[in-house]
Amino acid sequence: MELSGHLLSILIFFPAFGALALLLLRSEDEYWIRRLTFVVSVVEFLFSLILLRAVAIGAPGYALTEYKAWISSPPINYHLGVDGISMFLVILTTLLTPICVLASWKGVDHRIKEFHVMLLMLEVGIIGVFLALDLFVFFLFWEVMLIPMAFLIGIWGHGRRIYAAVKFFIYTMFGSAFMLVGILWLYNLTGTFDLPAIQLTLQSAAYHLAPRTEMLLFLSFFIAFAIKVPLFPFHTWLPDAHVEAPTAGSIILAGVLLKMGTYGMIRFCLPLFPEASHRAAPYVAVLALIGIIYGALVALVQPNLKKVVAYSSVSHLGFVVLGIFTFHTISMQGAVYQMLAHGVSTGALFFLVGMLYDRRHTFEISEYGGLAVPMPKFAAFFLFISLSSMGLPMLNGFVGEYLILLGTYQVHWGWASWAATGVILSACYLLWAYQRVFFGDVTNEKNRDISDIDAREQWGLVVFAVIALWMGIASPYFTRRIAAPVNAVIEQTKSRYAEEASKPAALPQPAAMAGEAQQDSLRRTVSR
Amino acid sequence: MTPTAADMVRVLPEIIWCGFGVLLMLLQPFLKNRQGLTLFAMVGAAAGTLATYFGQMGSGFFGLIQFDTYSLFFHWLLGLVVFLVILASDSYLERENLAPAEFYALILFATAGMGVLASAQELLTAFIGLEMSSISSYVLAGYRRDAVKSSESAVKYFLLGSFATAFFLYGIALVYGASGSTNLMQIASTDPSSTLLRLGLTLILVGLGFKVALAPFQVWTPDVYEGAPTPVTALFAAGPKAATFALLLRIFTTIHAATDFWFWAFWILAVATMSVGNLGALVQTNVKRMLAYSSIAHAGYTLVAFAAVTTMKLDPETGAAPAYAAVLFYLLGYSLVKVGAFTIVSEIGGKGESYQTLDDFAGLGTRQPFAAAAMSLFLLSLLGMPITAGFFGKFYVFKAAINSKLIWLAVLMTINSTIGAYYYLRLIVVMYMRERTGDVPAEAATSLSPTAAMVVVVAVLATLYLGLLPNHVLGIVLSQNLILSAR
Amino acid sequence: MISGVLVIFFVLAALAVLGAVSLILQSHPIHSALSLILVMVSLAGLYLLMGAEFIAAVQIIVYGGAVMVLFIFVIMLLNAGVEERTNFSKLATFGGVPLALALGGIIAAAIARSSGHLPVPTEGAISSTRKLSMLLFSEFVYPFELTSFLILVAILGAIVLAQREN
Amino acid sequence: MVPTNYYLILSAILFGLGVLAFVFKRNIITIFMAIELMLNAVNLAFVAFSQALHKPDGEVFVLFVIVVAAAEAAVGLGIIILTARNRRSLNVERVDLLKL
Amino acid sequence: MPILENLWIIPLLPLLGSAINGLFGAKWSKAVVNSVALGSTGVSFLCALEAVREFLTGGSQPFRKEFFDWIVAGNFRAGFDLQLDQLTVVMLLVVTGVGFLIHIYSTGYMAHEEGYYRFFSYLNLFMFFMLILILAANYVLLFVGWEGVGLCSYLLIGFYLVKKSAADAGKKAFIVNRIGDFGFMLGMFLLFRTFHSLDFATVFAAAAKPEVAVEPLGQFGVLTVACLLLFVGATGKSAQLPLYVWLPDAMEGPTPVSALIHAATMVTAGVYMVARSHILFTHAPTAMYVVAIVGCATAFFAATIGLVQSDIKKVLAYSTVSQLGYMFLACGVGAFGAGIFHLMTHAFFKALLFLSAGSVIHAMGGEQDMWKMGGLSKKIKVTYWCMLFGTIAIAGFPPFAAFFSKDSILFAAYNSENGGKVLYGLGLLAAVFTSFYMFRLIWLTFYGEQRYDEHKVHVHESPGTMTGPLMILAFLSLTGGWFALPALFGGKDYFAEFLSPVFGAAEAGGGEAAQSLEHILSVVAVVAATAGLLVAWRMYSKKVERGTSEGLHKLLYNKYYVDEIYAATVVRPLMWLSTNVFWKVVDAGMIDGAVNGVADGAAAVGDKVRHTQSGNTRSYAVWVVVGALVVLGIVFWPILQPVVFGGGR
Repeated sequence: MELSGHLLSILIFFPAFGALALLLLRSEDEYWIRRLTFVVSVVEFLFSLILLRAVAIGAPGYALTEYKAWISSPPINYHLGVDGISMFLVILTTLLTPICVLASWKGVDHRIKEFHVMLLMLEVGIIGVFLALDLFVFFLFWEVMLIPMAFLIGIWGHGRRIYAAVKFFIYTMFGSAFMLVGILWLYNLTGTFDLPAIQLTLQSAAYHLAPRTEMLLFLSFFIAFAIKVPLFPFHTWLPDAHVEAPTAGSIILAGVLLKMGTYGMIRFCLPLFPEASHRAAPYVAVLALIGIIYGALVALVQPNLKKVVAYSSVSHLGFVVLGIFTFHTISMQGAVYQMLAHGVSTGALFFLVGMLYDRRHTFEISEYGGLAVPMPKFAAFFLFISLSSMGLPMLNGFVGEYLILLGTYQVHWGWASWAATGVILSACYLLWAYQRVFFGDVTNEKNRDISDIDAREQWGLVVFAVIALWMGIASPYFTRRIAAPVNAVIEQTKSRYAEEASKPAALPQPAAMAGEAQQDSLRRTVSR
Repeated sequence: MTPTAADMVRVLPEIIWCGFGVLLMLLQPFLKNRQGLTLFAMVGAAAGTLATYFGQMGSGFFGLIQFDTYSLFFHWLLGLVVFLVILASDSYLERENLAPAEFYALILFATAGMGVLASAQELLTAFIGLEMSSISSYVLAGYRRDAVKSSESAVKYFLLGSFATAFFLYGIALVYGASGSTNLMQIASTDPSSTLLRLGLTLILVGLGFKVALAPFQVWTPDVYEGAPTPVTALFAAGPKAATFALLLRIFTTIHAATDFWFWAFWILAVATMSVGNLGALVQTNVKRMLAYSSIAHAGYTLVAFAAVTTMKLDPETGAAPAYAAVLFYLLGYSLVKVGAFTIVSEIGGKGESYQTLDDFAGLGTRQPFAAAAMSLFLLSLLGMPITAGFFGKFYVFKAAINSKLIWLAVLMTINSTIGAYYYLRLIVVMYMRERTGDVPAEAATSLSPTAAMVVVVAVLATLYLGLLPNHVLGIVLSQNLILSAR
Repeated sequence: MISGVLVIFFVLAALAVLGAVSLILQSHPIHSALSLILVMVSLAGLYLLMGAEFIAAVQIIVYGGAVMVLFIFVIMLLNAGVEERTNFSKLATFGGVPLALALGGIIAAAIARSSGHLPVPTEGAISSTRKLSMLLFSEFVYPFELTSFLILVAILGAIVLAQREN
Repeated sequence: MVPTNYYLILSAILFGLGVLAFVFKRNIITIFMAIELMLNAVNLAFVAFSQALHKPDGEVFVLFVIVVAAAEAAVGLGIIILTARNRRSLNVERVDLLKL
Repeated sequence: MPILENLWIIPLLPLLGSAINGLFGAKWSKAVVNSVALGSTGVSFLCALEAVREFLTGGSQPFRKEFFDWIVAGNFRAGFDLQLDQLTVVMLLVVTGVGFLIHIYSTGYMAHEEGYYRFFSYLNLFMFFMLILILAANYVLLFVGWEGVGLCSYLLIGFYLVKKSAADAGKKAFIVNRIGDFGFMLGMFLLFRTFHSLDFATVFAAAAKPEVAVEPLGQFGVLTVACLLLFVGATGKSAQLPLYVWLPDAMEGPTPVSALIHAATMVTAGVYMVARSHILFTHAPTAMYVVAIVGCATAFFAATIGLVQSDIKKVLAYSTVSQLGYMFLACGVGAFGAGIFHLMTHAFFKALLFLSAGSVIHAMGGEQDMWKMGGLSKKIKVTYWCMLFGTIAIAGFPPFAAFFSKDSILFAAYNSENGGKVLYGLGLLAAVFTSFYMFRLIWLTFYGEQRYDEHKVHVHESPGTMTGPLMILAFLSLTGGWFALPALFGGKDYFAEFLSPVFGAAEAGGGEAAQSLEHILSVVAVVAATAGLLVAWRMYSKKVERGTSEGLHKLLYNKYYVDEIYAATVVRPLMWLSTNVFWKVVDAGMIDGAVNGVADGAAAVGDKVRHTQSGNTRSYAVWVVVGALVVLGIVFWPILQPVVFGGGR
């Protein structure tokens, strides 16, 4: 079918055409600008749903690949492809964009045209990142995506928006510059930028990277991704960026941008540099654990509602990284799932916080209190989303966290135990923040007659809520599609690590369990 | 022995450029209207460039010049740059009411000089070319006679320039002494162990290094660039730099001895230059001056590719081709972007170049969306953002560096480009995210003049073209035996 | 044994260096200019000593004559007085002299230890004016023609710069 | 017969003195003279080499250099006059509007 | 249609009720809301009955059915699988039955409250999760219910939105439960790592294999660790030491909530879970021992606190904690049946007590302090009698329910080896305390002169919707224990027998010799209860006033200051650390400081660089000279090197 031949290109560039169309409109008639953008993004979303049918379940490798020679020397090709992992991330992106339009319906009141153009261009960049199979093309989208994001923060943000925008930009620039070096180095070794080709070369027994080289390459990629995730201690751009960004910016930022980092780890770091990944895993895991606990603790004491959510992202993404670097199929599927879940819940949280801001123009928790009475619907949604974010069973957050922890435990009980404390803490900071905002008497007179959510906001929230619930109950719908690519990644990561791969049981047992022998006998009997 | 017709054709561009220069001087008394002269000058620039079409490859004038793809490329580059600069000057000359004829004539003479540099294969010819471009540059720098800054920039450029020329010349003398000739091909065949040769080449490097503003010879650049009329600055940043780099690379690749002698010099100068450029630009508040510093930094990046040449030459299957390609591509993208950027600066600057500070650019995004957008694109290109010319330029330089195992140089370049990102971004931020403090002065330009707009459009298109479809240009810069003189 | 030629050389060399030094030390531009002329004349002598008569002549006529006259003319025009020995530039004040000397020293040293292997020059003139002109119009015709444009540029530049506001 | 070395060393010394003069003098005109001094040093070297190598082209170069020098002189003095007009001073250290 | 085959109906109905009320109830009249709420629970109760009938007719084999996959990843599968066996039957009937009664009661009690629909929506939601919890056929689904009921308890405790104390209590409950769940999750992970599945059937089958060794006492094998971790979860949910702190505060919620969630059903989930995993526990004596000790300690500890509380609901709350302790004691000594038995009877009489208390509070217009009551026996007769029934029941007088259940627990404890006697002793002491504080409650509330202002509060009996359930529960708490009646006279304990398919051999053996011993012990128990009664009568029958609190009394009155200790040792340090170290120092100071520091450093260097740009041409010339020297240095390095370094040699 002709369409499916270029479906991915269409997915990437359709918003760009939308942006062009916007440019034709006069910047005065915001009425049409908003509606047009909304329509475009919704259509884009519908396009992306085709992927669900196009990507075969359980088939490893990439579907809908597009391959077109672009630059002769060095051979850079416009190579796209989608698999279970990237598919859902793309859909998440296309889903969040229209909601961003809704979210900024009232909040954005100046330079509306530019705003929506930026939004759509951002979508282009992000989708491109997820679909690119050529390292160069990947890098290209990866960089391009920075600009609209920086603009979104810098122009339509709040208070210290410029500082935040520049910080975000420079931080990421720095990381990605190293990635460029890594990419070129890799090209130098393999003679191509094509991801599958490089994998083949590196996997081939004939080819063997020197450990040091591999580690350096791994780091050059990993740092870029770690900054994006953001992994402790590269996370300090995040709170600023989030707090200053407009609602739409925060939604996209937390919802998808952070995932680009973890996606990169799954797609590049692990398969390309198996040994290095394995050697780095303990350190990465420690950073992730620090991130989980540290992020949660800092979130606990933030006086600024948006910062609470921002730091919670640090904590949640820590889970994802942990899940990835345990190289266990359960935990890695959990990690991918958690990416999506976090995208939905945190996106929704920022959406909600944004509504508060639209009404009161402050994020200070102390400014609020007792909102449950004037705005019950809002309170209900906020609670629901918070619960999904703190991983209540039957909601989206739970599945990911649970799988990550479960898988991690199979490999390394200590990591899992530490990570699990994050589950407690997440309840602490979210519930406490919730209580301070919604319960008790209305302390601030300004909140007395604050208006409850209107239809537009309600529908946006309903979408989030339904998805959260659906993801919480029908998780196999996702995991079935995620499983194959994840296992493929794990295979590639293991391939040279036969000995490690063969005996996960040989990993350190809980110190508490004395009587190793007896316990092994038990396992034997059980597995029989 | 007399020069053949073919030789004359090989230097046809220079002849045409000079010829048009002379014609301009003759026409000046009769042809009073500015646009006419502008058009005439542009025709001259274009004609000279197109004349390269007739020349056939090979060395001419008894080996004094070399007409190869390399010089062809640079002739096109120079022609394009000059063409744009002339177009951009039109409105400027009107604003500052300066005499157009001499201005254009000088520009064309300078172009001819640069053309000579690009194709020279013999040091003395190169020297004459260099002097032609330099002397006209000195005059152009001081062209706004009544402006104090302009004359100061002229005198500084002149004194230091001729100072450096003396070094260059002394170097030539010593090389001549060592090898008995000033022809690169013959110099190449002299015993590299000779100290005289070493010394001579070093002094040549000093002289040329000054012209392309390598740290620590960069000191003159900010002052001269800032003081000179902005279109002239655009020319300086693009033309002489490219031409001198052309000569430098030709010497470097032709004379093996130089390759060995200069490698570490390039390595260290590259680091010094880009660091000085970026760090200096970091704290500038005058956009013109900031761009001057940034052009220093870019010279540093280009030098990285030079360093790469050394080791790549040893690589059997690629040879140094990728490194050459990197240099050429980089210079092309860089020059066009710079011309575009300076054009905008000159337009925003308004009468007497009085609005060039960051504050004057504040809120440009709303006042002049087009100018701001174009400027942003240029800045992003300088910053090395994908889908712009600058990105590929940097990309190929990176690639060359890493190909030749200069990882550290690459890393230092990375860090530098991150620093660079900051000040380029700051200007964008100012244009879009800051509102102008105080009201916009009445005489400040409200929109680009049509001619300038044309220049900017061309530059934008070029930037995107090189950023998206570099294949064609790559085909040229990667062509076999790009530099005929190269061994 | 020191030949007469060598004596002449040393005398002229001494004069040249002397002129150069006095160029530096003189505080009035006119005196500096005169010192420079001294240098040039003594160089012309050296050229003669090497048998390059034509160059010597040009040196005297063009350099000593035209150029230096131009200098002095300008000095008069601007009636430049005694130069004020300001020291705004710390670097130049403290670093200038030693560094410059170091540079000159290094170059001189390098040349001294390198150019030993040069062939010892033979007696008499090695280049007649005829030869030079031959070269100029055959092998070096291109740069020669270029110089004509160079001079044109110079004239044009001078006009542009020095003409009074009309 | 005078060895070429002597000439070369002399030229080197003159060149060095030229550099010294350049960094030492304040009066723009004198500084320009320093440049001329350096060029003369170069010429000396050229002639010395051409004599040593029995090749006349060295002397041709000298001619070129002299021409260039003359041209430079014309333009340079023009610029100097211009500056003098604008600044009412020939002290190079007072010509420092453009800085930092 | 056969309900058993569609077991999902039973939990689904309340969920529907909750959803409907939650979404639309706001606009509806109380009557409609009532009909939805009661309808859904009532029907689900009937369905439960039907399901039980079908199950029992179908023989004693546990029924299990997989409905759909919930989580699938790698070799891990957590399905929406429900199962029904004897243990579940008991729980099912208790939950739906008592739950239904309490729904009815609530319609009366909450009649005048704001957010009526919200309350019932939450209540139904709770029913849903509780049913999931007991019907679940694997640990993960059980965990769903586990967390779900926690959520509902959070919502219902904080039902009075504007009351800060309520919100605090709710948050506390949820977080403390989360701490327990932390253990529970790790337990699950360990089980999965060991058995590669979390289905009850698979896990227990594997564990029951004869070759799986019982891990001797004092050894921490896999199973022991797993059981202990699970038990941590249980302590959180069932308010055992040290995580019991949330339950007393939970009394901030409306009284029906306290009755349903914090007495009858949710808090017993821990007991249920331990009993459910009895096969694992029996393989881990160490864990069992810990359970027993914790249970016993809690029973005693909570009872002591109960002695002096003045808030009527607080008394009942601590008594609940104490009774739960009994249940764990039972499980700990292997008498799972007895534990469940007590769970059931406790559900009856504790629900009764709470509801009666609620009725009292209702009558007193919201007053909860017993010292402000007194002499109510004549004013609210029905409530009085019901309360009295409940008291006698909990005190353990025959033939009331608790007599049998508590009796068998103490009996089992007495028989258990290593330290059984001590456990028994403490348990008995706790029994004495129990009857003491309960009768204290009776006297303070219903006898003596009235200590409230006649004109402020006009005491009135509650409506039928409230008294009706009371009477039913009163009846149940009288008869609830009679399943075991025959056992006293050498007959068999029907309850134990009913559960034997589940617990089977796990049940602690009786035997002829035990028969006589059991009689003795039961007599002792009755004596103990009487003692408590007498002391209470002695102290409170005549005119009394609030005792000045000092010394031991003060310590007890302030609950051993446990909350304060937690606050001082855990909460505040953590907050301080997060604020002043992590956030202010590490984040803002070190990391961001470093980042910005680099930036500033660059700027500073840049400033230096630009100051070399002095604008003075002479300096520039010198720079050129310097450059020339540098380049010369670099280029001549190969030549200079020997001169420089070779100089020495």
